[in-house]
Amino acid sequence: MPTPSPAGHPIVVRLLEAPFQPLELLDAWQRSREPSMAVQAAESHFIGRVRPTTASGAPLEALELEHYPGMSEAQLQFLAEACAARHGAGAVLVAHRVGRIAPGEAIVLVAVQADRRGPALRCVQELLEDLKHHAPFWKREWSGGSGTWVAGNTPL
Amino acid sequence: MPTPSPAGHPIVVRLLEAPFQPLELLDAWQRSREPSMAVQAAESHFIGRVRPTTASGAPLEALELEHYPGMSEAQLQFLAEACAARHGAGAVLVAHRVGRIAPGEAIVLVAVQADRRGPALRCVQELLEDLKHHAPFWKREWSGGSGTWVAGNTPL
Amino acid sequence: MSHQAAPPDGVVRVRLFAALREQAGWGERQIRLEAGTASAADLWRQLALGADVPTTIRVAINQAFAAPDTPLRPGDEVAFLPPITGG
Amino acid sequence: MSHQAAPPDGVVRVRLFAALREQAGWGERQIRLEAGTASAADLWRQLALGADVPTTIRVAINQAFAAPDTPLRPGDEVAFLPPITGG
Repeated sequence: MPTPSPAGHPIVVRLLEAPFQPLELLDAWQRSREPSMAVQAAESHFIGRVRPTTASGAPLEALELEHYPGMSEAQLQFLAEACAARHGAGAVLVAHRVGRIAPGEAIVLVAVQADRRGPALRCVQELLEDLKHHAPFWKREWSGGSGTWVAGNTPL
Repeated sequence: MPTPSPAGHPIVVRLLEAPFQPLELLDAWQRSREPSMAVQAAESHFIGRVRPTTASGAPLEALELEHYPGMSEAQLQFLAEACAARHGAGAVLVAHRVGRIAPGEAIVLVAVQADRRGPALRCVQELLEDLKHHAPFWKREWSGGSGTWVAGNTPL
Repeated sequence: MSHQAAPPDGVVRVRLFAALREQAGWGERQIRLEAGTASAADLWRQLALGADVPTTIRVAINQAFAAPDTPLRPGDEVAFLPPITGG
Repeated sequence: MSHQAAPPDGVVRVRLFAALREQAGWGERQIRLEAGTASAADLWRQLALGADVPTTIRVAINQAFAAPDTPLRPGDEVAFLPPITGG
């Protein structure tokens, strides 16, 4: 279980090797937040799931997520802190799967609490883009028994 | 329990007179979606909660939510359908409290599933603004035993 | 104030909400349209709610937003809505 | 490939990931810096990974992004990262 950041913005980062239920993670995060802080009026989430087809439209057997252990956690923490500070968000949760992920399974979860809806919504959106471009993760699509490294991120 | 829209975008609208747990509503909504549709790769949520203070900074006893029964449900449905169509979203859930709401309780929940993150994120954000301006709800803040109608929406 | 399932000819149901309801002292009335009362704006004057409908007040006819000068028909439900503060 | 807790002087640990790892045929090496190998860009050439580091490849030194011409110190962990596709 990652520890909250010593900075003003409590950040929780989870790197997960097994399937996870986003709502269960959100529930635990909300409970962990409640006693410590005043009510945050706005909370926004994003859940990304594995598509059932490859970029070229073939049926996907699994998505493989390679990462750079150590740096990936540190980068997620850094990006989340920077985003929270930029928007004045009160708390951030980032969860990211690694390893072999089946179609339909959750691959990423971002959640932000803030005092107003603008910062909460914008921080989720920006952090999602940040981690797609600046956290060391690489996707390989497995289809028909062979793996293909994904060349780039899906468009917004 | 509201029925999904006959249009292409399944819309669920809930008007709630008692406190609700957003994550429980999301769980039921996700389960209701799973058998019927292909995986939607992107899902975004927003939860709004009642602040503990009034607009002028006094301690809030409760927020009272008056609405126009009949028109409020119809408008939420209309706004959600329009937003889903505009962004090509696959499914929308809108839940809104009415009546007397205690500080910290959830007042609004918006959730959108789409094939990509852009439409999911944008539809949540736009629908939230739409319902703040075009659904017949009125907030009254109760503090020190007296009620004051809220003059306008909080800034983004 | 009366509640009738099918209002007679020439009668509309008027509804006020929130601050507007409290200022007027009533929330719902069945109103017989006077001669010359053709629109929600005319009704606003007939009910002595003011001269013109303020631009901050929105009109709904049969639970859908409508322009204040939309012609009224017997049986219509006309609502005057103060600035919305939901969400 | 050797795994030593404290690499000797003049040795850096090099890591490759994803497509880059597979193209090179290895993912991790301890490398003794040759004379004239002062930066990650020099290391890229020493390892015969190519001439210049392509602009699509990012460099991390001790698990933080760094410019390819950042001077290396003995004991550094240098990683070459192909285009990121997370999230």
